[in-house]
Amino acid sequence: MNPVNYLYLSALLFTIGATGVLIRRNAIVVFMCIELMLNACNLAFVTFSRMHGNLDGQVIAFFTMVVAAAEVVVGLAIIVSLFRSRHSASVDDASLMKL
Amino acid sequence: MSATAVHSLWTTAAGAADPIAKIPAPKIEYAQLSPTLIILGAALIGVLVEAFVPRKSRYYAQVFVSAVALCAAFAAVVALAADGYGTTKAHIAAMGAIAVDGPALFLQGVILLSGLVGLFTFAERRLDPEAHGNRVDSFAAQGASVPGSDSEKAAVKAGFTTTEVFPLLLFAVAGMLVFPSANDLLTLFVALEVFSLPLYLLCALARRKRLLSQEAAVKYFLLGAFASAFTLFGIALLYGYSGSMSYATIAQVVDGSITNINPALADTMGNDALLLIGGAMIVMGLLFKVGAVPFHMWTPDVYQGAPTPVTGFMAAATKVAAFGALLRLLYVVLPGLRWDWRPVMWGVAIITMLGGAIVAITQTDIKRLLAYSSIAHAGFILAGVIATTRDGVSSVLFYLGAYSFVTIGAFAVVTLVRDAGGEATHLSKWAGLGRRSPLVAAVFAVFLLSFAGIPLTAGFAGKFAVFKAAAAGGAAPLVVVGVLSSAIAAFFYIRVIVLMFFSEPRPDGPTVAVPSPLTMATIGVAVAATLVLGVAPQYFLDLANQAGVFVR
Amino acid sequence: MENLIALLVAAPLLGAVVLLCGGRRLDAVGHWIGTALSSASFVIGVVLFTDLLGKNAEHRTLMQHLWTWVPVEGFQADVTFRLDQLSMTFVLLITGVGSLIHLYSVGYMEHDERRRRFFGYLNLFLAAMLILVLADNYLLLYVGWEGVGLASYLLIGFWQHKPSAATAAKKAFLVNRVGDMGLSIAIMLMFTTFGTFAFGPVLSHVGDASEGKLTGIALMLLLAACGKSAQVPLQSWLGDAMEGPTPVSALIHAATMVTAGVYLIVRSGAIFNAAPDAQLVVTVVGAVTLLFGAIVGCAKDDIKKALAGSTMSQIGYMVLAAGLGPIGYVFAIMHLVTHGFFKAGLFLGAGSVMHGMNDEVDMRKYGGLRKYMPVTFITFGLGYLAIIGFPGLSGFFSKDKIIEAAFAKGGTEGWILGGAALLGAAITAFYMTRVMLMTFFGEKRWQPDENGHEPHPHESPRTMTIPMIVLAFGSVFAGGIFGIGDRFLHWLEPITGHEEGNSPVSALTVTLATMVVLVVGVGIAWAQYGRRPVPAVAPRGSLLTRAARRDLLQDDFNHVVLVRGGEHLTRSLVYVDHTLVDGVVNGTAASMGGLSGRLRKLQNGYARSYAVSMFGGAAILVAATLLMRAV
Amino acid sequence: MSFPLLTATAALPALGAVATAAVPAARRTAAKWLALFVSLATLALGIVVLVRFDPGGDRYQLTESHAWIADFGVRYELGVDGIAVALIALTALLIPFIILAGWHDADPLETGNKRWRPTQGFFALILAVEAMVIISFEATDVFLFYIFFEAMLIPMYFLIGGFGDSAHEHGDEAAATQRSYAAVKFLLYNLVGGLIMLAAVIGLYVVAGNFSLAEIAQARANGSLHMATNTERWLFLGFFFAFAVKAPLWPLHTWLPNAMGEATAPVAVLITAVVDKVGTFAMLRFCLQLFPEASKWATPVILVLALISIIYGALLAVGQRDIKRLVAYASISHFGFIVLGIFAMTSQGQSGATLYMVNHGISTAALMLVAGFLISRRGSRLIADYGGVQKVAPVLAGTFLIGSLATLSLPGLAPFVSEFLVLVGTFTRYPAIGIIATFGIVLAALYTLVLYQRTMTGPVKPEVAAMPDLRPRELLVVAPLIVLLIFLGVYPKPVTDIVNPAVKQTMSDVHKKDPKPSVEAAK
Repeated sequence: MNPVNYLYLSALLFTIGATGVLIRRNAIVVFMCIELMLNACNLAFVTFSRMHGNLDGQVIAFFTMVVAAAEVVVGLAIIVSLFRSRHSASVDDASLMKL
Repeated sequence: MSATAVHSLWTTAAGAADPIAKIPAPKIEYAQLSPTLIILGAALIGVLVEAFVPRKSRYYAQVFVSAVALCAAFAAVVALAADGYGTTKAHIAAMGAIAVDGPALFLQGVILLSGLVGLFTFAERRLDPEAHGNRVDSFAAQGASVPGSDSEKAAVKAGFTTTEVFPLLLFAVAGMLVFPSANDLLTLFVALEVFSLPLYLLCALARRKRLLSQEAAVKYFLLGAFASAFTLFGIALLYGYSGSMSYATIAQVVDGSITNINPALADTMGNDALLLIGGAMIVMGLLFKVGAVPFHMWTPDVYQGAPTPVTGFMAAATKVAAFGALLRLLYVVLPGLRWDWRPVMWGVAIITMLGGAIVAITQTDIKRLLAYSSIAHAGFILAGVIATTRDGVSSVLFYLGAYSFVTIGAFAVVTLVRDAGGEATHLSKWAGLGRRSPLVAAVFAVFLLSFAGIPLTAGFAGKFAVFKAAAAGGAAPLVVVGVLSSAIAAFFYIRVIVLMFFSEPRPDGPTVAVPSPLTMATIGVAVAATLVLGVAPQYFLDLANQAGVFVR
Repeated sequence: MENLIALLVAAPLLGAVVLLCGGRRLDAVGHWIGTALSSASFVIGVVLFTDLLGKNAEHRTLMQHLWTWVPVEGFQADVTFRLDQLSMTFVLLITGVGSLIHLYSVGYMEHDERRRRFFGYLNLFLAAMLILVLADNYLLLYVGWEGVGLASYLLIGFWQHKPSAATAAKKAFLVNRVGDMGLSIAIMLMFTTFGTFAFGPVLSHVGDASEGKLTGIALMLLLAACGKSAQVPLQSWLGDAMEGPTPVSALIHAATMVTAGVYLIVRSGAIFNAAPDAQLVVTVVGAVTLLFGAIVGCAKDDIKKALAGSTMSQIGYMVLAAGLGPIGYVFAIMHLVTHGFFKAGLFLGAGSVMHGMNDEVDMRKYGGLRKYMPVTFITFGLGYLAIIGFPGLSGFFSKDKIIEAAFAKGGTEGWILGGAALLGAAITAFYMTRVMLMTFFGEKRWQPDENGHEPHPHESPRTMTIPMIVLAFGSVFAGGIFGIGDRFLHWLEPITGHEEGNSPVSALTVTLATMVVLVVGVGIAWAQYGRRPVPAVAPRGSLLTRAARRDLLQDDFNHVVLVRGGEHLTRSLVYVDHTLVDGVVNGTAASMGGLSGRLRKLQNGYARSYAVSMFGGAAILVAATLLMRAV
Repeated sequence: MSFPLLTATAALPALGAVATAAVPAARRTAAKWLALFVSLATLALGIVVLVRFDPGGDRYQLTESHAWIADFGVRYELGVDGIAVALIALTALLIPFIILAGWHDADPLETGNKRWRPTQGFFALILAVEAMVIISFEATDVFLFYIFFEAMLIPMYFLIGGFGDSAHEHGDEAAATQRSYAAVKFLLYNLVGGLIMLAAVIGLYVVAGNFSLAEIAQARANGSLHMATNTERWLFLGFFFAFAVKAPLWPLHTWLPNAMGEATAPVAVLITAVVDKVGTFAMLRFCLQLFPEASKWATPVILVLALISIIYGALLAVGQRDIKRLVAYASISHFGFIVLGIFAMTSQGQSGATLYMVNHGISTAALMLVAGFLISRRGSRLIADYGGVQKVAPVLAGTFLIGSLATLSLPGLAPFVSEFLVLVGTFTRYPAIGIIATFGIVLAALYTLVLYQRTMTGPVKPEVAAMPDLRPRELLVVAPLIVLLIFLGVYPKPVTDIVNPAVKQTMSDVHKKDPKPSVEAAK
């Protein structure tokens, strides 16, 4: 089958992720949406690597996973500490600073 | 077609007589990468220090390690530059991953210096009143403890301090060092994350106003991750377009010097849509980091919430690194695309200059004010970026150098003005500061005037250089807009000066803390830089000029 | 010899500097210093005069170049003095009458603690006036011109604590400034026309210039003359100028400064000769003014204001004469000099009367003063006879000549002008007789003032009477000395030129006519003020009288049109400047603030909306990039 | 190389400023004396410049040239022509009087606060301004000029905002806000002007490649540097705008009344007599030399603006209730004359304009400083609060009168010569404009005499009854100015001799010849 379809899929996933970031309130969910976007990127990488017939893309996919993992570490730390001090993980509640 | 494609893939694999031979051992020029390596090493040492050195002496150990590392790295940069790596010997190192050339070295130098002075402000322990007989810096006693909880009180009582900030700083610096010198998209992305993640954490670690600090961290983190996702997707698309990660190759594909397009891949390879969208998305990620409108909205909140030393460091170094990367991307990867991205950048630059300046007028918090001013300055620098001439590069380099010092100095002054609730960042509290402590007010006025671009200050030299390049690069309208917006900007800088000198001091006004030599040094360096770069900028302009060429 | 000319000016100038900077320590002797220096100037004048008489007519012009004043590319103004018959005449008049009035003031200002300053101003005036008449180019003349204006400003407003005085002074200066504007424009025109404004080259090249330009210059000069010599329409200041001390009125506003206009016209004769239209305007102005002044003079009860009206009218005669061209120049100057004598005498007389009457100026509160102050009476009387042109006295010679010349202009113009002059003579006789009668004849009409002490008139001290006597001699004999055998004519002719007009009526007829109108005028006055007693309060009077009391409503006109209008204009402009010009600027600033206020609302603190803006931004970025490729 | 005289002339006050600022709080009198001494030394240097300058010599003399910012094509180039020399002398001359007049203007009431040293600041700032003004007169490098043209705003700004008439009453919030409004207005107005000029300066660099006045002017002259008509016009407008704000020309004038009204009299003099001159000077030196064609192109509009300034300024002066604002509007009118003279493009006009700059400096100084003394006695700027001063303080009134007479340019006083030259110079080329401008004379008489009458004459107001006459220090300030006014009034030759050659040069820059008289009567 035509690998280009995978690109469409990844684009779709990316958009879903982005939309999720825009519409969901819960910081954790928002963060998961971002992970989704990263995975969409991974899919694209793999697909392209498959199409170009070189391995770079697949290698990058691994890098991306590592980075994503690192982001999880940092992100969860921050979100959790926020949750503990506010008893809510809603991004909208965290809006003391504005204007 | 897919079948053939698959087959061809297998054949390439099968056709390999000896798979091992296909993987050459990477060749790493350690000497040329030494600055980065030094910092990373020091960061790791810092982690070990956290693990093994007793709490009482960690602070000193960390400060020592970081300071030594930064100095050493800077020395290394200077050595490399002196050795001609900035000009004649400039080339690509580490299997094409890292470029060692003028802009890279120049910006690395700037980043290291601002890292060093930033370190000083990090290490400042005299401003806050002693808690239970322990000197405290501006970072939370224990990041994990809930604000206002007993555990926090206990931590404070026990005299805990978050000495992890120093390794974090070093990691961030390391990432920033790589960022502008990254020569393939993967390195770019990794570097981006390497310096972003520590900053996210640092933002969350303020000692006072922790809620704000955490909020800032969350916003910065989520939006930053969001942006880097875009960047990553952009990278994917560029990869799809060119089938390679390395700047050089992509550039060649862009200007069509590589045309061996496998017909099987016609619909991806050399497909301009991919190129354009991908390029745009990467650029967007970088614009987010430099805080250009409309990707700027994190800036005020984060600048306000983060601990002021972090803000200062971030405001200075992040901009430098990000602009470095942007320059390299636009000048090395996408020069062939100039006619596509220039008009877009025009738009961005204009709204950034005007937006930043206009919104700043009505700000009431000094840190937010500086945040917006930094946005406006991003716009000015963009004007220089757009020039797409060697002059453009060197003017931007110079501007970044000048700007970073002024910024760190300004924020350092902000840390000094305190009242019961910690730093008194609300403007109304600054009224009459000039009468209370003329010296501090005068110093801050110097920084503001430099931001406003008054002659004989670094700001003016930088602005002139950038606008000159832009005008020469055929962007005269940009110059006019820039001039007008700096007129608007002048208004709010002046407002602060008026407040400090011509308003009556408030009885409940803040006091100016007497800092340790560290912060004094920071401010001193900043003032010196501001005036020297303003009055006799020639030497540094020459430096920036020699550094103005990218290696391909 | 010519080196003495500068001394003429230097002496009074020195006096002014010394007296004004000297400070209180000079209070005791200040007035004598002033008088001495002005007399010194007079003596020098006499010396120079005898020297001129010694030379033959064409060598009677002395020049003294002092220094180059304004040397600029193509623009040369020198400080050069020119002493010829014309200026010599003025020098003698100014310094002579001036010195007398200095002497008079010694007595008159005795009780004023600022007497030193007064003499300083007087000397300043002399210096300026001498610069005016000695200048060899129009720019230097302009210096004297405004200098006398300044001196007159200072002296009219000498009693500054009186608001009326201060106002009058300001008014005088402003009205004069309007005239000065004319003079400066005239000079500019000369510069563009001739490339210079020195008398010599300009007047000798008049022939080469277009008549249009010359007319322009002439009219501008006339405007200047009107301002300085209180001619219609710029006469309004002279009446108010009587706020100044009487010696000032005598010297500046009767004898010398106000006649500067006539000097200017006569000096620029060549230009006027070449611009007949301008000349016509000059004559008209003169005629109108001489009637205007005369009418005003009839209605005033304030003795000084009445005399001021008469001054206006007499200068009207001179201007009329000057407008007649070579026919009249000489007589204009001659009348100027004789008028200098008798009018100064009259004013000094009036001053002496006021001196005796506690500074009362209302003639209706005088009456029968001849018994109390005989010397004043006699001198004043002689002046009176002179001015109405009583046969044999000064006025008779000079004024008669002017009337003849007016007729001699010929044509209807001649008849009209001559008629006006005659009518003027009649009115002059009337109002002067009125003054005479109301002041010195009839019963005493003065009452005790509100705080009970009644004025007891007395003769003035010697310092005051001597000048009056001297001037009385002048007013009696000057005319004869000048007129008989045309001495004055021959003296001035080389400068002004002269030609006999062809008068439609013989000189004798004119003289007789003058006598007749004179008698009529005196008669009417006697009928009205001599036979029946003068009411102590002014009757309502006819419409004309009431108008005349208000200077024929000229001031009211000025007030309504210029003052009110000006106030409105400035007020509205202030408003415009504040709201419009400044408003635009402040408005821009304000709008920026507003915009900023609205924009910062976007920064609403919600991370998700930030994300939206980023997403939108990214979308736009992508779209724009694609678009760039598309187009 | 010879002794860098020009640098020294500018550097001396700069160093003096630093030294003065460094004087400890307790020794404020020492600071005053130091400042006065420095300003006098600068005056001495200025006189040396005046003497060393040879009117017959080259166009720019005493030149200095050093590399500075090669990257921007900027050199440190100094040199003076006659016009500059005259104005430098004027500046150096006025500053001592300004300092002397402001002797007590910055004495702080609360002496408790050891850190707060307004006195030192005040005099240091004045010297700083002097230094910057002088060097901007000397600069023959456009960039160098621009730098100081802009930089001098900062000390001026602090002088205006920091030391109003009510500098003493720290409590007076209303006055303080008024003041800072005036200061900010001053700064923003001039900053906007300056920034627009910056754009033009950059443009000039792009076109010409360097900033040396001499080189560019020469290149333009011999055609090696060609500017497209539109480019030249835009650049000209950029420059002129800045100078028109500084000058100030209608309708960009509204900052001046605020600034002069709120600042202390000496500072007001500093603004109008010294700093603003840089604007008109720059029109002569930069606009006409760099963009001759564009200057001629813009002349009609500029002349009309100048004319409006003359009449409008005078009329508003008549309408003022505040002594200092009145003088400010009078100055606007006078600046109108100066601009008129410059752009009439005739020798008389430009010599007159230059002379006017000098004379206006002196006459305004005389009038404004005396007004300041008056105000300091009564503590009010409103004309209505005075009356009959002449009776109680005759000397004050006398000097005030002379100042007024100079302002209405009475013949015999310096301003007359320059004003008449400007008028003649304008008239010869534009008769109509010349005639309208003459109305300014009458209006000038109106506002000055009204001012004098309302304040000095009439019955003595009780509030002024106890008013002391001029003190020796004050007399020492005023007397020399008056002497100078009279001297230059009767013998302006020393100045004109210096100025004329420079004017001739400028005329040749713009390729203009004086119109010839229709009849050649001059000897």
